[in-house]
Amino acid sequence: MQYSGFKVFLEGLRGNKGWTPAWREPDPKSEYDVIIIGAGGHGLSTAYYLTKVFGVKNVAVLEKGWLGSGNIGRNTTIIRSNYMLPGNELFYEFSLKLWEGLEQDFNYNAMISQRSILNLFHSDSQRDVFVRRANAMILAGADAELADEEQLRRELPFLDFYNARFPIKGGLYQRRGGTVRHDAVAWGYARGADRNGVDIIQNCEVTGFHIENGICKGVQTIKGAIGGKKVAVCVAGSSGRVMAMAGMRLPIESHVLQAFVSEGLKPTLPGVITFGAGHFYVSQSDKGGLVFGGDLDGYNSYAQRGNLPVVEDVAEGGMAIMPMIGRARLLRSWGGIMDMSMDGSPFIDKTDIKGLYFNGGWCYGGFKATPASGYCYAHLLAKDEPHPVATEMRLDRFKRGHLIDEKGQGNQPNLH
Amino acid sequence: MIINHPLLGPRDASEFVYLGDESLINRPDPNSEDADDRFYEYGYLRDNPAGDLRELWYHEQGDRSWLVVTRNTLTHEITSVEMARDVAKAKGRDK
Amino acid sequence: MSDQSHRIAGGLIDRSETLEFTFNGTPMHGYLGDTLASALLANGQKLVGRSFKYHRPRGIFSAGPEEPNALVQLRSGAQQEPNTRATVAELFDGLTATSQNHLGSLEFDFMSITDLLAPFLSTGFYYKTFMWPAAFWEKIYEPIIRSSAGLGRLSMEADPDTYDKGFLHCDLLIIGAGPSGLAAALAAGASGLRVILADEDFSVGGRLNSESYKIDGVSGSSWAKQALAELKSMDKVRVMNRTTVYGAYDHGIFGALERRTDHQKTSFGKPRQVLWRIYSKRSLLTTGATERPIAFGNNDRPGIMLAGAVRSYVNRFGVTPGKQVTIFTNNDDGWRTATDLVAKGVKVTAVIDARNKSASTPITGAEIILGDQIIDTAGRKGLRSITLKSGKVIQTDCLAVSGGWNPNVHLTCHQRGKPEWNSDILAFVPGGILPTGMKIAGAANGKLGLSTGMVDAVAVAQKIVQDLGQRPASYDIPTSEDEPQSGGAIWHVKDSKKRAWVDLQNDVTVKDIQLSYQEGFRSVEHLKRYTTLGMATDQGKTSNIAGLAIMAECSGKTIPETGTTIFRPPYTPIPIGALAGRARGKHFRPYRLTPSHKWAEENGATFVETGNWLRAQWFARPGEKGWRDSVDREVAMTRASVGICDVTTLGKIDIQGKDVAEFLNHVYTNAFLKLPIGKVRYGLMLREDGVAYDDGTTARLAENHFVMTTTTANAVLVFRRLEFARQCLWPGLDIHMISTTDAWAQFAVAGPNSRKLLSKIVDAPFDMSNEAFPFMACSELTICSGTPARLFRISFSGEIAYEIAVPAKYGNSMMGALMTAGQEFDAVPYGTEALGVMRIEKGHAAGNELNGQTTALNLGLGGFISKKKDCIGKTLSQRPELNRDDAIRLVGFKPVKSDDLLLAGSHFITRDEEANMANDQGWMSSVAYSPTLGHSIGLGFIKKGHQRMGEIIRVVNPSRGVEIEAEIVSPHFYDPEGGLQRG
Amino acid sequence: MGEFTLKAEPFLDRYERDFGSVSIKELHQQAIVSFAIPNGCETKAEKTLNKVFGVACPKVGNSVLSKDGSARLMRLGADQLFCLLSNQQDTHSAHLVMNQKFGQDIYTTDQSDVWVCVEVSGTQTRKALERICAIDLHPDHFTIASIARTTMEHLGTIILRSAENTYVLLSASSSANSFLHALETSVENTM
Repeated sequence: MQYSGFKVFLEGLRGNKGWTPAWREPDPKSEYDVIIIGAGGHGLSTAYYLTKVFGVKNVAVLEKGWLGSGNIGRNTTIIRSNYMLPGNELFYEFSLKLWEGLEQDFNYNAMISQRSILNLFHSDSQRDVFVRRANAMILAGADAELADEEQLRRELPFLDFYNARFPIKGGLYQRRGGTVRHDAVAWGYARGADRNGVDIIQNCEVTGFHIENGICKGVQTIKGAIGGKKVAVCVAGSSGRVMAMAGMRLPIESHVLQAFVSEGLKPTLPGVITFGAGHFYVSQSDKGGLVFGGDLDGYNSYAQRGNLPVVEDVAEGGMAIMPMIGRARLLRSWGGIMDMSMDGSPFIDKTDIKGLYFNGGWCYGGFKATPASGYCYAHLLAKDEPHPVATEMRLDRFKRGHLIDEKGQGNQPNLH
Repeated sequence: MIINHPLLGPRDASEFVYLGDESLINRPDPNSEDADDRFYEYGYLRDNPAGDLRELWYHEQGDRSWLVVTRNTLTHEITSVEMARDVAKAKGRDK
Repeated sequence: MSDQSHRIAGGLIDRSETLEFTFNGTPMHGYLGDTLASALLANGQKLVGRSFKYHRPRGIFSAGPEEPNALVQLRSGAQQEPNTRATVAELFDGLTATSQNHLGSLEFDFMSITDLLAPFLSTGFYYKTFMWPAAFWEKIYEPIIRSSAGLGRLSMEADPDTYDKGFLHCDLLIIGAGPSGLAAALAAGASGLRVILADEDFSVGGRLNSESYKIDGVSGSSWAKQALAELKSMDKVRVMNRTTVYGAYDHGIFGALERRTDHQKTSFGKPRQVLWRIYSKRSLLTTGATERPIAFGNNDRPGIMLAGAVRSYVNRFGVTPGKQVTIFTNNDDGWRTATDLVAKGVKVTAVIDARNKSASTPITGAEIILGDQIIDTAGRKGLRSITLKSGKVIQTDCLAVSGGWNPNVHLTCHQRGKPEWNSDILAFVPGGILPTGMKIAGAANGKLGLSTGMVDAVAVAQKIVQDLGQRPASYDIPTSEDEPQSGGAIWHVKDSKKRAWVDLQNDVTVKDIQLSYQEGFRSVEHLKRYTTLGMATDQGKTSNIAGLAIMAECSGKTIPETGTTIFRPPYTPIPIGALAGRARGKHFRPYRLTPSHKWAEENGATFVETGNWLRAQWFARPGEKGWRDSVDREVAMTRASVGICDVTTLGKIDIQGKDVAEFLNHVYTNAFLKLPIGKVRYGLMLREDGVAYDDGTTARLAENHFVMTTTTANAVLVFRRLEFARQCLWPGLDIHMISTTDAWAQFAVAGPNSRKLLSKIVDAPFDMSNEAFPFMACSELTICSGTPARLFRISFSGEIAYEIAVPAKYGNSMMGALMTAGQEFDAVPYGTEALGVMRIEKGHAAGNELNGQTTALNLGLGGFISKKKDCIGKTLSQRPELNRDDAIRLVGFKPVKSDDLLLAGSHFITRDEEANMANDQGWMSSVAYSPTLGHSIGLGFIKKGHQRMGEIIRVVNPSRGVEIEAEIVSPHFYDPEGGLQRG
Repeated sequence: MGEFTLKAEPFLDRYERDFGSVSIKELHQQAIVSFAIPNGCETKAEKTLNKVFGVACPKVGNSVLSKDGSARLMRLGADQLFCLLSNQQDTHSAHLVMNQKFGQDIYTTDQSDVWVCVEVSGTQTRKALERICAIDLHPDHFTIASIARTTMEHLGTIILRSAENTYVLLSASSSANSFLHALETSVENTM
């Protein structure tokens, strides 16, 4: 079924009786060409591009819970490509370009809103780093704009320019950055993949891999064994747990990142704003809630919830730059599990086990990568070679000493 | 969270700084033949268990001791807290 | 007052205190003890707001925190507080409230057009349209959606109120001071526990204040008053009203918000709210239960309320929400509303029980209708009539609806505990993983009767006393009775053809849930996300279960099979200002001041934030036009004669022990084993991953006594890492460290005349000569007639230079003394800018170079990694890709055209190559205008830089739209041989 | 010689203020010396301390006054103690005196100027400190002479209960003003 304004109108006249399920609820077949583990954003977009772009036909996505239940369903919805290092920037810019045509491509309004992202800076040396970044972005074909304090005073008069502990000296804009209705991304990809014939099998937890002589031939699930010529793990947040079933240790730790939303408010913020001297970033959803977050709780966790010190730290950061939110109320807080990698950058790679592929380590930046991650993973699965923008996202890079460390924090995952 | 410090009693976790897996105590012998591989594994690969994890916390806003805390990563329940120095000695690192 | 059309006799309000307030500008009156909601109802104000999506007229629905409809903007100006639930806002004299979410007036909201378009705005419609043309989303569709969505408005001004935080500790935290909570507190308090009893309401008692219960022969509210008095007499019990326990965190820690001045017109300069972190050994949840409605056609009209809320208004506030009240129930509890109304002399038009069951008490004057259901209602801005399935139409202005009661399990879910279905009470009760130490009692635990609840609470409290190793004191449980509770499983009226609301605030109807099922959004989480059910400011306190039940109906499964939804913190919304507390404005983080701060202030310094430090950036002199003038002068005068800079911010670590030298050999890349006493050595530290981390100097003051300096930024981090190395990696070594950063005021005294200057202040017989105290010497000494000091001959500027340290208390005086002593040499104070210029002229790496991404090789410090020994980071620094031929190297840059200014953050492109990422050769990390050389200079990293000396490259800065050419030169612009500093 | 002399300036300019039921006062003549016990020398060090101060070495989290009452020994960690000496004209020579007494039995470091030292006293003190101190200061729990090193308003702080309603607080001297502000605010907010 093709969605359109006309269709909405027609269905309205007919009492909305004609809408059909957005996806099927198939039983698993005994064998697939590609089995994708994890119906999160990345898994679903992988399935979508695998079938749409790379012509692979017989594909299943296995999901432990409900589709979209991973971090695609619990993030702060920001898209951007304001990276600095070659191994990242081309990839994220590719992703941003895919976002730009996505809704028309998969016929679903994911409310992709390029309302800009602004990183504030508060010192000369921080400005220098942002200039370096802005230039890297432009060299990679992305957009970047440096704003000085005066411009920001005009554009964002509610920021604290008067009494700030760390004065706002300017900011780096990426006007093409913005936000997306995150659940709709999962649903759009799921619906698109389903229409391309992909079996999305929910409530089908994988309990083991079928590995013979170093070759992966399928998976065991709670719904029985399923054969697969290629098995593609795509379970960021649970990567450690799943890959342990294949006997692999990863350069990844699982950490909890909390996110927050306020009560609904009339339009308050134009775009995404991040604080440079503390941990706070914020945007406003179309429903009116301020969606915000900050730093990781800092300790390894699979608990999908955090603790008070970070809640308070985030609120302090918010009040430090925009004290007009003092009377807005926090409505809900929740936690997601992040695959924190050893240099803050992800992996899209084959493994030492033939037929077993790995996609993970997205830290807290996985959402914006959803289209490119799926596209590049599909490329790797279909052609057995990395997509040109994802050549650096290899598992062996630490052994070789090729680090993609945007923050310069080294091999301590909770600092990225 | 509250960490029950072996010497100081229960303290709020916000007084502490987190590092990671206790295995970081096991710095490899730089003179071993496979030192490159061992340092790579030491520096980069983690068990990352969903369950009990022995992990390092530093009591920065306290007595400056490093602790080995056994904590469940699914429930956050803490079942034991030891002085990391004692753990390191028990591993023979003072030799 | 006579103008309160719906005020009736009785209640717990104080009629001697009249409070004036306005709603949408209309003056009204209420009494002390009213909420805004009860006062609005007393004044006959039925219409109070508009719904989120369809802008439907809405009235007050509940009498508590579960309120979905009556959200108002409280106060005005910068204090405007959007989305305030009128049902919990305490009335005060001078309160102003306005309704929200309408275009035009509350009565005539232009946006209510959306209600007419409802057939086309079914659940999820926005995912299916607004896609063409693509560019219209940001420009047209989204702005319209955004301005019609949202609820209240922020003032956009800084919140003028202050907030505070605090810490409390207790053996037992009891959450909810209703009958169960009070009884539990009395029992635990009598046993000597440290108890905190917290309740969100301003008067304790919970439902006791709203019901006509009797306890120990007196009214429930009187008993609550007595209990409160008794608790207040116990010195280990703390009763906190107006305090919402909003979150259950790990290990017995709870977040609680105490509203201190929200019930006053002004805060009188005190914190408006206090955010408490409560550390409890045990907690007891006695949060009672929340009533749920039944969905039927047009069930959202002003005047349709929860039955228990109607009792609250009548019994507690002396207000009747209607003059002709009808009751619609599926359970026994609903009948009590009728009884209470009749007792207060309010006309009950009819009681409709969806079951074929009548209560035992006769309801005077009311028509009793059994086995019938409401299918529609009329009255756009206030209920006028209801229509039953039987076709009967009843004129009524208030409909009290009871669909049964849900235990308040909110806090039990905060650690992702999943409530369990209890088919006896047809509701979810706490289950799964509960927060550490938490027990639940009374109605919150599904023990819905008054007496049963209190007995349960006391038993649980006494068990907790025992668990904590104390002996429970005897406590006589007060006498009360259980009210009848049985009910039927009726969630919505199936025969309604009209839209029936499940989530009132977000406008989610029964049909929306059915459509969600039809479209495949069948898991509870899909339902929530697709329809927005339960996502409003009430977190679905009155709607989640009905939503679940309707989904279960669609799928033919049971409710527990369909799933549960869990609540997330906070229990009720918490102001962001309160979560931030005092940490805002200038007090966001503490300031660290250097010892000579006062002197610098008095001498025209401009200060700069450096981490938490505030440092002098430059010292402007009269006539200087801009900062460059000052900085150029400071550099020139230092290089010409002598300059003084407060460098206290560098980290200082006092290290003592028998094995310090060996330890330093482990943590520094270069050798320290044989550092002689009285000498300083530069040292480089790596992270274990082989990347450069920090640099500084370490001085050996005695055989077993060393002093290390670190960079300002890494002082704390280096200390932490050293402690790790000491305790975890080499626990056998005898090393003891303590930070002395704040102990010593340290000054760089640099320039050709630095020795002469210092010679004037050191006490005899200290010998300052180059022979006695050469480059890289250090010593303890006294200066200025006996003040202890430390002197290091180290140079960051390239000049003959010293760093001299005195105890911090002397720092301010020391700066003055140095300047006085330096007068004859025209000594100049210099700030961080001049410091930076001189270090760039000298080619020293600093924070912009030691950025955590660069190796010793990149920095040109490869030679500092000793080949003879191991150190932290050495093995991994040898990985092949960190040592590629084309690795970046730190070099100097100077503009080809000497007037050109280099800019930090520029990238390097080889001449004749296109400027793109593939051709990116590196970046400029630090730049300065060198007054010494008379042109701009820069340090930067470029591939194979060390082999490209003399090459002209493109320095591109597309973000600024500029590009210049520069020559690659040695990073050591000034005195490259280093002879000066040794002189 | 003698042309220049330096003046010690207390970090809070000898601040002293009475708020009614709470008063705050800078103790500006406090010498502070840290002691570190060499590895494996605990017994020897404790003996030395006993000899010099005439009292047994306190347990971690506790303090003790020397026999003559002139010094307070605070045990901050397994191998670390602070010694507080009140009313010192010259706060910087105390550690040299100690050093001579201890030799290599105990390592000493002058900490006098690392810390600003503030006494908060009065009946409402605990109520004020409740706003910034996460440590349970209930009198049954934090008995007289108890110490704790913790954090208050983002600042590392050592708290000592020196008498029934009197607490001595040590925090970094460079941030003394911010620390005082935190204390004053706590008192004002609870008045």
